[in-house]
Amino acid sequence: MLNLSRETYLNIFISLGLLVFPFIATAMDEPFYITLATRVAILSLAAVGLNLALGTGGLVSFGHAAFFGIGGYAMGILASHAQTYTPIFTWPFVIEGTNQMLIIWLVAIVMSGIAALFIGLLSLRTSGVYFIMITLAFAQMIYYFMISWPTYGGEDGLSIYVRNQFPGVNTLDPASFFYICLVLMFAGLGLSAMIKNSRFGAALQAARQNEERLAATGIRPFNIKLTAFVISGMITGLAGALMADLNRFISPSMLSWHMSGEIMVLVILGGVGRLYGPVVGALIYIIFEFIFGGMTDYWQFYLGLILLGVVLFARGGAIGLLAGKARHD
Amino acid sequence: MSTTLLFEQLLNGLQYGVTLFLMAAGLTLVFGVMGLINLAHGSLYMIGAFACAAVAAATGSFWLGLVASIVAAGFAGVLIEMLVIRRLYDRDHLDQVLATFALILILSEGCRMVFGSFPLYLDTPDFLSGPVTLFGGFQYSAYRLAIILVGGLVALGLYLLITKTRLGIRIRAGEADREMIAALGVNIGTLYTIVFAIGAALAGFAGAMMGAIQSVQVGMGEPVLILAFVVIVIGGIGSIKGALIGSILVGVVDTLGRVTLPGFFNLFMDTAAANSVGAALSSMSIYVLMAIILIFKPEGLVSNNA
Amino acid sequence: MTNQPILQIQNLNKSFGALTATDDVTLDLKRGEIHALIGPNGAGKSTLIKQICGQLSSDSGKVIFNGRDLAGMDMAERAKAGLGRTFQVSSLVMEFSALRNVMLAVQSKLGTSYRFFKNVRGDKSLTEPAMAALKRVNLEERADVMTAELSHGERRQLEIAMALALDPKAFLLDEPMAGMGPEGSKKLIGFLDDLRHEAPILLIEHDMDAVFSLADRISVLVYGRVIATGSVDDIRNNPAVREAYLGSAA
Amino acid sequence: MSNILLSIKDIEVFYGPSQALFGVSLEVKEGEVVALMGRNGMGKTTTIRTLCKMSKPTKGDIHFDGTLVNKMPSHKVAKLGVGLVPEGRRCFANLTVEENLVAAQRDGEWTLEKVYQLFPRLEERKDQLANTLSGGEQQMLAIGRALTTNPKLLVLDEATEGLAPVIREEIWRAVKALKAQGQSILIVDKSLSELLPIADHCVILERGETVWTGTPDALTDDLADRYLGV
Amino acid sequence: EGAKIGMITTLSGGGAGLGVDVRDGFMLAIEQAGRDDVEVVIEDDARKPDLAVQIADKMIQSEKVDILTGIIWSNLAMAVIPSAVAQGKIYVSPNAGPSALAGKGCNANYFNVAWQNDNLHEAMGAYANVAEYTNTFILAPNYPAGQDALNGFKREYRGQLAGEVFTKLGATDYAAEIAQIRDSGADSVFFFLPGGMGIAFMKQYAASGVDLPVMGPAFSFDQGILGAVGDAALGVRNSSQWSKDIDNETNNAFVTSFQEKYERLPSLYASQGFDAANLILSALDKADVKDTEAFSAALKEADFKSTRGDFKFGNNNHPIQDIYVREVVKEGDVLTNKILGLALTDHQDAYAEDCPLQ
Ligand SMILES: Nc1ncnc2c1ncn2[C@@H]1O[C@H](COP(=O)(O)OP(=O)(O)OP(=O)(O)O)[C@@H](O)[C@H]1O
Ligand SMILES: Nc1ncnc2c1ncn2[C@@H]1O[C@H](COP(=O)(O)OP(=O)(O)OP(=O)(O)O)[C@@H](O)[C@H]1O
Ligand SMILES: CC(C)C[C@H](N)C(=O)O
Ligand SMILES: [Mg+2]
Ligand SMILES: [Mg+2]
Repeated sequence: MLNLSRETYLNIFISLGLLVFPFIATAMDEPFYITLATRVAILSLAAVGLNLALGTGGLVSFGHAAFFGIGGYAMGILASHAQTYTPIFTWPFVIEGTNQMLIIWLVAIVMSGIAALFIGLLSLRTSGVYFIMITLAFAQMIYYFMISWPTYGGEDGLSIYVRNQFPGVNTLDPASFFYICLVLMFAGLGLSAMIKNSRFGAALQAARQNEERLAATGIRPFNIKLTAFVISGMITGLAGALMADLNRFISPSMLSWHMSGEIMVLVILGGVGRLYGPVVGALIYIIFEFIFGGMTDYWQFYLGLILLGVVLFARGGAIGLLAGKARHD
Repeated sequence: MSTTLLFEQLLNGLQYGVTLFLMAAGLTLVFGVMGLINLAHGSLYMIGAFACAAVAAATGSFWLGLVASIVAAGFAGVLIEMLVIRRLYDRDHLDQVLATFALILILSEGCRMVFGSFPLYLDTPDFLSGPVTLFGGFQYSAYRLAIILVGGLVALGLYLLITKTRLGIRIRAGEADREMIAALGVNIGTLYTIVFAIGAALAGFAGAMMGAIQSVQVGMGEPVLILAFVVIVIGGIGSIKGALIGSILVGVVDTLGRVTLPGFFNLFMDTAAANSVGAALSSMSIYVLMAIILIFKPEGLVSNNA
Repeated sequence: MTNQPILQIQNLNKSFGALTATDDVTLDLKRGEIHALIGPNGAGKSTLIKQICGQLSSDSGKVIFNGRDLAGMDMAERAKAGLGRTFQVSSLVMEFSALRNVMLAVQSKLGTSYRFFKNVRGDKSLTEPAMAALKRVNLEERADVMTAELSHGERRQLEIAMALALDPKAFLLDEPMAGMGPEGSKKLIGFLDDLRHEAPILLIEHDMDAVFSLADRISVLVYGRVIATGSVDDIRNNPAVREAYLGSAA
Repeated sequence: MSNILLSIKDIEVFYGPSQALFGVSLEVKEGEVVALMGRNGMGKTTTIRTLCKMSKPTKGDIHFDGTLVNKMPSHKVAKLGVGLVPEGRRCFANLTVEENLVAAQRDGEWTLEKVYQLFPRLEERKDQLANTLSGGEQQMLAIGRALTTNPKLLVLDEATEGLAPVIREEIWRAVKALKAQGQSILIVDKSLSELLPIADHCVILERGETVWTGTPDALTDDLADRYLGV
Repeated sequence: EGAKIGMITTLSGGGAGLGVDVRDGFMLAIEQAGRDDVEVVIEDDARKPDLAVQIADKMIQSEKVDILTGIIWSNLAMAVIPSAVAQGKIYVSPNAGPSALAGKGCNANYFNVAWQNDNLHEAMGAYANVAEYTNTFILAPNYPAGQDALNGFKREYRGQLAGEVFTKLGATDYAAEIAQIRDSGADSVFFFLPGGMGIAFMKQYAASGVDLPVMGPAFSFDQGILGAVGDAALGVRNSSQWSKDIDNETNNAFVTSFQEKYERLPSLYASQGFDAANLILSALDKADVKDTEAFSAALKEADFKSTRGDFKFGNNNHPIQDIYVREVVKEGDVLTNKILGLALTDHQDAYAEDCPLQ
């Protein structure tokens, strides 16, 4: 008999639920539910990225919208050039746009990784609240930069009229695109689970709790944290590219502090540092928005009450409520 | 730029800074002392403005409105502290972020339920509503000048309160070790409620003062909140002096950026493009300022208490 | 060759504003010895340790370790170079079990902190050496207890276990006896007595029973200056030291 | 016969799910010095934390100065007259020495001047921030800080830890002087040679339980070996 | 035949007043029509483009609406409309009219019942010439409608510019801009600042002691703004395609019934909402909404009674209409606008010729 914790059962249940969801939605003749589920998967992935930095590494980044947005713009820029058949630049060599998801993802991951490296290098000199704020600062800079850059729509954003392509899959079919996103979400979850239990993960958790000790044992906390921050940014960047593809629209609001806050709320709502915390957070948020948003103008009032209830009475987020305290080794 | 323009812009920056200071002071106290990230601080600003507008409309007196703003925001602060915040002190920052984010939603939407979505009317008192002539015929809004003076007085008062009184010492002691100061016989619960209420009242006061020159509407606190955070981080968390320096720095940089950058870009761009690039970059400027300060002084400008 | 000191501290200085915490300190640590560093509270002993292991930067002076000048190296690099230290106030990873704290030191020693995939739990190359280190400080029974739940004294033991697991070339121990009960102190004395043969120890301690029974040499720091270095007897009988530090403990 | 100042009866305490105290009892009479002893991790600090209401007992009673304090918050117990010098000092890091001393000051004979007399070192450093003090200086500060609350019962948890012998002597001298003035004291310390001569009573804990109570003379080598390992 | 209409509009935040007015005007018309086969679903976009995009998706996929409407802000419009019409939905704009959708980007399924963004500003530019201003300082928020606004003004205005400034959308403090105005040597100020922005600007302007005449589109002086600004707005000139004192049957009935129902005066936004609903209703009488082509043809006929009197669509599905100059006056205790005269007659926007539609 396997000795699985309640949390594991919960995780399995959610995963299966998501896997069969398109069939349910189709049976109910509600294709829009698939779009909602896709949004859950994408936001989850974004939050999985943040959770690695924030939950495991204690790096409370209030600027992850930067990576989310960079991922989004990677898609927007490449696809818009592909859409108009104009190269992105021609000098010193020619770079063309593309509508291939695989290439877009790669670019999104690389670009957000580079941004995370740069932001991390400068930000990780600070800690605590100062870190929160300096990451916010960098995200805001990128936000305002995109606003001021008219080539890609400035403040108004950029519409892409058709979804990008994935070899062998009809991405315009909502269910197919959903499964693409879901697979990536699972990949993100798997990766972050492995990292957490690895030697790197041990060092990262130690860096969160006691940097001085980590340094005194001979591991440089800065490098550990920077690595984690970059991986985290790359995951969130990928999610950004997917989100752009889902909406077929990108704008600087993907880069705004509201977005950073929202990703963070998802993580905390679900349960910081819990593997499925981001997924549960995204599920609750989207379901709530959908159900109550339709019922009352003041739905955010009730959302506020629920969030408050979760914090006050469910320590460790919704997962903490459903599956009990995190197990420490 | 002519010197009178420069001077006027400096005054504007100063006035903006002083307003930010009123917000930032409460935030930095609550944050520094109780270790609490209070995102709902902006909502208290909004509550102050609404209270002032409502009372001023009912009684016709701006001054009563101003008193109401302090009372209402302070009272809301006490209530919030006792019902919610109190349970969050020993939680980590993230729970606080989520809870106070929830409070924003509740307070904003609650306010909208009560007052509706339209901006409220709030006018400055008559004798401050016009311009004053300073020197050499230079005119400036009397009301803004009054804000600068009042803000300066509040800053001084707060500084003395925190550094020179036993209350201030205890507040800071609680900042270092809450459990220990309680074990020495100080009622930390009440102390925190007081601090929170002071912060809330200051925010409400700021909201009322600004409400009279801007507009009173739901969500008005949020942009100010983010800037107030920028301010306290630049200044060094928990430091009243830092908050003051940070506020004025942010106020002046923001104001000057807004007027000089578009002109600068206009030198080599057409007006519309220069305007939009300049405007965006000037919004960026305070974040650049913050990043630079934190890179060189990771604990802010004034890194310990006072 | 063997008697070439492993650690040489040359003219080290550190001031905090107007206060000179360490003032032109020169001393060394030879292989196989315990060199005790004593002195009144606030004399600068911990400051010196921090300077040696890179937690504080020095105003001037040199630290030469194992033939290498440590200038420009940060704390982690110096730890890797073989300086194993304990903190005066325990500094541990509180949400890790005792064992995982020590495993961290083991993985650092193995230089494998950038492995992302293998699960550390049940990874024998980490757990076995870590367990061994815990055993040496008699903490093996508490291996799976979270550090936050350990008592003060147990945390002190864990500090030492972590230093051991690094297998350092020299130990810098800042008041290891502090917080250990009488029994614990006794055991620790016996343990350090043997440990010096694995790697020499620079020992800060206010427990004079421990210092007098363990030290090969003693240096006395007062107001940041080394006022005397010598054998146990030299120091015990040094009137300046008696007055500044020992009192009737001599 | 003097009054009972503190009486702890059969308290049990948990840290989360794990139980730390299983039945600790002790008494301190007015003017008495009581030594609380036991090996590492046996529950001495937890007993003290519970007395100061930093931890809550799930069972048992604590009476201080005639009042049942089980349900009282920390600060009220302190105001009744419990002055704590905690394990690990816990000075207010961001306050100066002098601010630390006045933060919780209450009227009584222990004034700032008297504390400075007891520890001249503190006066020298009175404007320095506490987090930059050396360990020993911090220890003095912690004692001074407890004294300025003018407690009826002074509680010292490892107050001489990490102190230089001369200072330690000073502190023991101070403790003796306090005792001579009739100050009641509950004390945890590992150096028995200094502790036993001034203690009126000893209480020994093992695994969270009171296992022995008696006068220092009654503490035979045998008992000491069994419970304290010396 | 019945229809399902999805309204995405701004009901919270700084721009909420506008959305509320559009919604109320729209619903008033639906109610008056008394049809129970027309269903309207309304959602708040909070002035966030990404939110608007998501709501549009939901309305199209889940609510399966036939017609979309309601968007106030051009930046949101640009995010939603192109993809909605590409999916074969009809979009009827009661407000936002960005230039990008009026020229080359026009679409047979996209109609604007209000105006093309530039229109009112063009009228004000024309008025500035009449008023003989020669050195005007112009000001607008930095977003598509703001750029359209200044372009519109400059298109007609013949004098010089004392300064041209873009502010942040949603900004509430204009001290810096007012200082620039003071220093610029201008003889007049033109500003486009809708909603809360306009309130803040006017109050601060009044307190600053700068006493140059100000003018602007009706957006800067609508009914919602006037009350908050107070007497400082008295006498200010502004341009509008609608005013409550336009004297025709539809309008009089509209103003009375709106006031009765909502206990406040209608603004131009309310009239636009009202007109949008009536336009849709008129087309529903003629064609099946599922037959997109027939339905858009029916819309294009604009066979409804507009509150503005004459109303027709140009080739690009934007109005060709009269634009008035109004003055802020006091009626009893209430500040409101009164028509002074016509600024532009049968005016069509400048982008229409680029539009391939007939
Ligand atoms: N960061 C700092 N800023 C200012 N002064 C400091 C700082 N750190 C230490 N000091 C001062 O330097 C002196 C030496 O401190 P240190 O901690 O090295 O003493 P120590 O010898 O270890 O004492 P103890 O035996 O009590 O631990 C003390 O007077 C202390 O107050
Ligand atoms: N915060 C805590 N959480 C969980 N368990 C704890 C905590 N603090 C102490 N304990 C446990 O409670 C028991 C008693 O600890 P306590 O600190 O009271 O011992 P002590 O007698 O003071 O020991 P020492 O002499 O080492 O200070 C120990 O088993 C310890 O592991
Ligand atoms: C005038 C407004 C209120 C809005 C503007 N027409 C826009 O498109 O954004
Ligand atoms: Mg020390
Ligand atoms: Mg203890």
